[in-house]
Amino acid sequence: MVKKETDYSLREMMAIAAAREINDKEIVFCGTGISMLAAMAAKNISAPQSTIFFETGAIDSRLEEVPLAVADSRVMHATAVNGGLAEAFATMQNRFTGSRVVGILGAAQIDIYGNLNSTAIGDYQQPDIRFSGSGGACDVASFVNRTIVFMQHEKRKFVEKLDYFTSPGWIDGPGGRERIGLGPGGPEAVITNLGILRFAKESKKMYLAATYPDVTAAEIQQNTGFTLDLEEAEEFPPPTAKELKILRERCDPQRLILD
Amino acid sequence: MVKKETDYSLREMMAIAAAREINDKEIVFCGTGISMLAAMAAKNISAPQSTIFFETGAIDSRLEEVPLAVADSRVMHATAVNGGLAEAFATMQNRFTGSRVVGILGAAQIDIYGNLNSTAIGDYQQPDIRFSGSGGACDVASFVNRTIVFMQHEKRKFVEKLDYFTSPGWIDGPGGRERIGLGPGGPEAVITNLGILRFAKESKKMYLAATYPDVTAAEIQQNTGFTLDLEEAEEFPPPTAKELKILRERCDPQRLILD
Amino acid sequence: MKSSQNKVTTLALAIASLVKDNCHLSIGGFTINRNPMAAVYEIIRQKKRGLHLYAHSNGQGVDELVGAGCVNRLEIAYAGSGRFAPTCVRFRRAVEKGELKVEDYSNYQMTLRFMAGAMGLPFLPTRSGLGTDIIKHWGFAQDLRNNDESLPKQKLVTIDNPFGDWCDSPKLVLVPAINPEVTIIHVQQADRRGDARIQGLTFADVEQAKAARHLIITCEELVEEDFLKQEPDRNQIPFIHVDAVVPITWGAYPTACYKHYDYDPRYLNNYRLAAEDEERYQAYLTEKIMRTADHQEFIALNDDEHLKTLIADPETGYATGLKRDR
Amino acid sequence: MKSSQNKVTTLALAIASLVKDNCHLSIGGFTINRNPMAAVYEIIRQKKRGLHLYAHSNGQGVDELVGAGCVNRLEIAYAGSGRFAPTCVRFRRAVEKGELKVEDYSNYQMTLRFMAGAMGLPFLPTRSGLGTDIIKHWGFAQDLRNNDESLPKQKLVTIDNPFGDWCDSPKLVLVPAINPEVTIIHVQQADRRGDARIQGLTFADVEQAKAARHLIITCEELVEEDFLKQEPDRNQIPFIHVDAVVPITWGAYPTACYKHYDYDPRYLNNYRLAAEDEERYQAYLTEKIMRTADHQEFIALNDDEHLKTLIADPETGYATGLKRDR
Repeated sequence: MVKKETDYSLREMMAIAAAREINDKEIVFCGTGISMLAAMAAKNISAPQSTIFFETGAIDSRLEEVPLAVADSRVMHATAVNGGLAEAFATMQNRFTGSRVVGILGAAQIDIYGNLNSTAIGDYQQPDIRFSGSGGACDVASFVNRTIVFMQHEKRKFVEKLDYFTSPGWIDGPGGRERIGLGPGGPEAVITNLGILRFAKESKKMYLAATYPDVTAAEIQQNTGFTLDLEEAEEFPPPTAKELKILRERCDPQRLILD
Repeated sequence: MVKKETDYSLREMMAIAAAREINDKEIVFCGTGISMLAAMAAKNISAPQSTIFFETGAIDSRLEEVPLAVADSRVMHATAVNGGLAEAFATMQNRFTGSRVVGILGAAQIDIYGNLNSTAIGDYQQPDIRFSGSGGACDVASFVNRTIVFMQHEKRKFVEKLDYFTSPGWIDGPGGRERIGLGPGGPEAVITNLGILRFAKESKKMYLAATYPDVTAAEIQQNTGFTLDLEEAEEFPPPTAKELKILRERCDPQRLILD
Repeated sequence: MKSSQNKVTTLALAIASLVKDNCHLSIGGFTINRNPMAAVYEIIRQKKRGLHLYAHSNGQGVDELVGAGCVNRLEIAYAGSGRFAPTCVRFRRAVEKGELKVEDYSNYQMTLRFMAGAMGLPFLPTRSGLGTDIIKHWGFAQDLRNNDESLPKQKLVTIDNPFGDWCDSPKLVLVPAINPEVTIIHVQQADRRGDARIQGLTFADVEQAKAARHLIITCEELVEEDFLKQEPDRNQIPFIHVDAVVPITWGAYPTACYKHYDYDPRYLNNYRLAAEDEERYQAYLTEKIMRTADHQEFIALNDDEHLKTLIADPETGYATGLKRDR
Repeated sequence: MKSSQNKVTTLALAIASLVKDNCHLSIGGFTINRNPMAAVYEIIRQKKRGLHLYAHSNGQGVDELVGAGCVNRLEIAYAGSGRFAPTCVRFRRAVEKGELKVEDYSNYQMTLRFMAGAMGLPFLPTRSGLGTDIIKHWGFAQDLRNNDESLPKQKLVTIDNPFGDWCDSPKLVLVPAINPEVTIIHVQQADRRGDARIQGLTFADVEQAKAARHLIITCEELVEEDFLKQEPDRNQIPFIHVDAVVPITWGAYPTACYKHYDYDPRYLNNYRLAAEDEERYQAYLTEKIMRTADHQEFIALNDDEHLKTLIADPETGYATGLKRDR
């Protein structure tokens, strides 16, 4: 689609949009890339008491430089505890701490109920495109109360049916998670390069919640492989100067992830 | 029974007898009391490469003073790793390390197959005598390849039927452990204040292997609540001067356990 | 809310606000080491009753709570204080008199039960217990379990290995998770928000801590957050699990605290002697516990000379050469 | 025999004697940190073939073994090298060409599988995977499993909670244990008999190490036993699990080793570029790996100036301010 000149990039917009989703005092599970920037931005802007947490076992990392992987030594610096994967995932499956974790995920495909594919396109045994696989995504999506998903907004990525079901969203709608034996919670927001999508209270179906400046609801529907309710769509307030300054100067001055 | 004057005490004899059972390079699980002395004596006499190991998570403790409990800070000094109970019991249930562990146990009651009771005498709900309970005894007896049992030799302690079955020995004889789902291994020796008992290869029944000096096989049978095969009984070689010197001077100079 | 605010409080307030009558409580430590004794004595002073207590091998702490009449139900693997009491005396009396309902497990089973609670799982498997009365004899009968939401419906469940003979384990015992309402542990160092460092063996304290709905940490030293963050490899418990932090020196006395002080053989021996006689024990409770306002006063019953003998040698972590025969 | 004798050997000998063609191997580390790269390159130099590889999220190590044609079967949760390769390139090509049989799990499932192996259990439970294709799609079909003793008969098994609704978990996924024939991990410090200390995050290395029949430890520093015994709280692996100890500086390069050196962004970016082109990749294999006799020669391909930029800041544990954009 056509992209207008703006004084901020779409990646910056996406990072800020995700940062705004994070509540203070939450434990933020983040993966590699833009989700780390979102967590760092939130901590520096709106959620100073949030705790940054990695599946590798690092909790409350002091991120003086942006890590380029969740196992980057930068996540090990000045943590509360340096543990391992066993402790990290137990913290999310744990009844008392897991309910306070917000997970930020990304995927190759998403369906209308927020279920994710990060494994393969085509036949699983010999796929057309092979991706990294679940990593911790299935675990996080299964355990924690809320997840936020980053997606590139393309028709082939917003699909009727996933090629491979890697991580659970709302499964097949109301009561879906309970039916398969999972606890409450699920995806709350999908942040794309075009706008913000959320899930309807009743139907658990994805709807368009906000469009970025200069992006139309119709444009978003065109790039989505299933029908979206567009009625609720509002224009998303663009990043403020303060948000951009912190994101650029405090979080990723080398623009290792922003570019 | 009548105890003759000797130049060593029966507790010293028992500690030395157990120490002689320990093979070099074995990992020695020991509990509180005389089993610790046995492990310390073995390490200083015949099994220098044995490794002393406690259920509390201490492995290869440097015992400069005899601990008065398996959680005594003395077991934490100069270990290979200070872990916890989870690691300690996993080491014994582990297929590769558990097979190299010898466990030293004690009990209130033992039957002819070496099954142990360390929980209660009389009705479980309101017992005539209540003991400490399994602790790690059931775990060790279930996991490791060989166990050695310390017993006071009295009719009421060597019984036809246990009041409470705390820890598995050979269960009900050949194939007993396999039938209930346990691996190989089981009790090898019972060391009492009168002699040494072992288990027959075929029947897995306890028999008298050795009597201490000045103790007769008949005396031992009198103090046993089931019939023992006495045919194999030999006289047990008494502690050597060297063994006694190390036990007294290196292991328990304060005689905290020997008295 | 277990976030990063200052959680430092007094023991009196922490116990009063979190440890309610009849609540399900678990305490850390093992036999005569790192029991949260200051908290145990404060629970006794506050006359808590009807506690459902979970422990694996806690000797002194369990026996004092039982002796003071605070405990109705106990799930435990081992009740002994090493050489000082091969079987805890008040525990033994209470069970033999039928005043205490006990359910027995093994140490590993109890450890796995806390671990399951910490991992957010309903159970964990083990081979320990197969063929024994630990599986057959339930301390809490089926009807009691059916009428108490806080107890699993079964004590232990034996299953066939769904993976056949994988790992040569045809059968497994499943042990149900424990999620105590409150866990209390004593550690060497903690900061205001609750990050904690245990020195020496951790026993099952970390599992007990993470399994609990509410966690009280008593610590020998209150340190700065930056101090713990300088060596996070040595910390075990992050603040997100913690409700209250109580700095209290000699907080594990008369049990030991590695690198700080040893157990007190004189106290533990005198305790056993008192415990063996009803009158002496009531006198002990009154004079040592009820008449002291707090742990500081309780510790002050000792002359400094005696306490000095218990101070740990910084290298070995215990009181090297301590006279321990009485 | 894994007792306390001196186990120090060379990497060439350790790999030749323990890593056989077609053996079941697991390597430690995570994406671009503390992969046992020296061992990985030695396996490539020794032209090992038909390996059955287990990893959770090993990026670089897995991709190089796959790229060099050492691996036939892979059980894994994640094959990526962070920003340097969101999906490992040679891994992706091999799977898309059908040259590599892969079975997918989640990170926690793989961690629990190693943990089960370390605990001597056939399986552990989790809620992760319920309702997903991770349960439905098996990489290794039933007939393959039936004819291979080294594989569990099922990939994953879902059961109802035998304790009813205890812990609000009506259903559980059981993940089968992994007991690799050989595990290789790289640590910061080890002594001659094999006691080991990992600094920073341990990932799943400790579980992988204890689950294995044979364990090779490569270490940055060979230290005296007494050094590690002075602070046993900081050690994770006792010598009883260890078969071979190989001191090798820069042993994790080009991945990071916390407190010693950072990952090498230039190497990892060049690797991805090479991996994307068949010819360039063969040239990479020949020039960087096959033509260097050992890790020392491989490291010596870098000028000292470049290596200096990667040295970790002692306080932060990484190369503060390292240029990482190419």
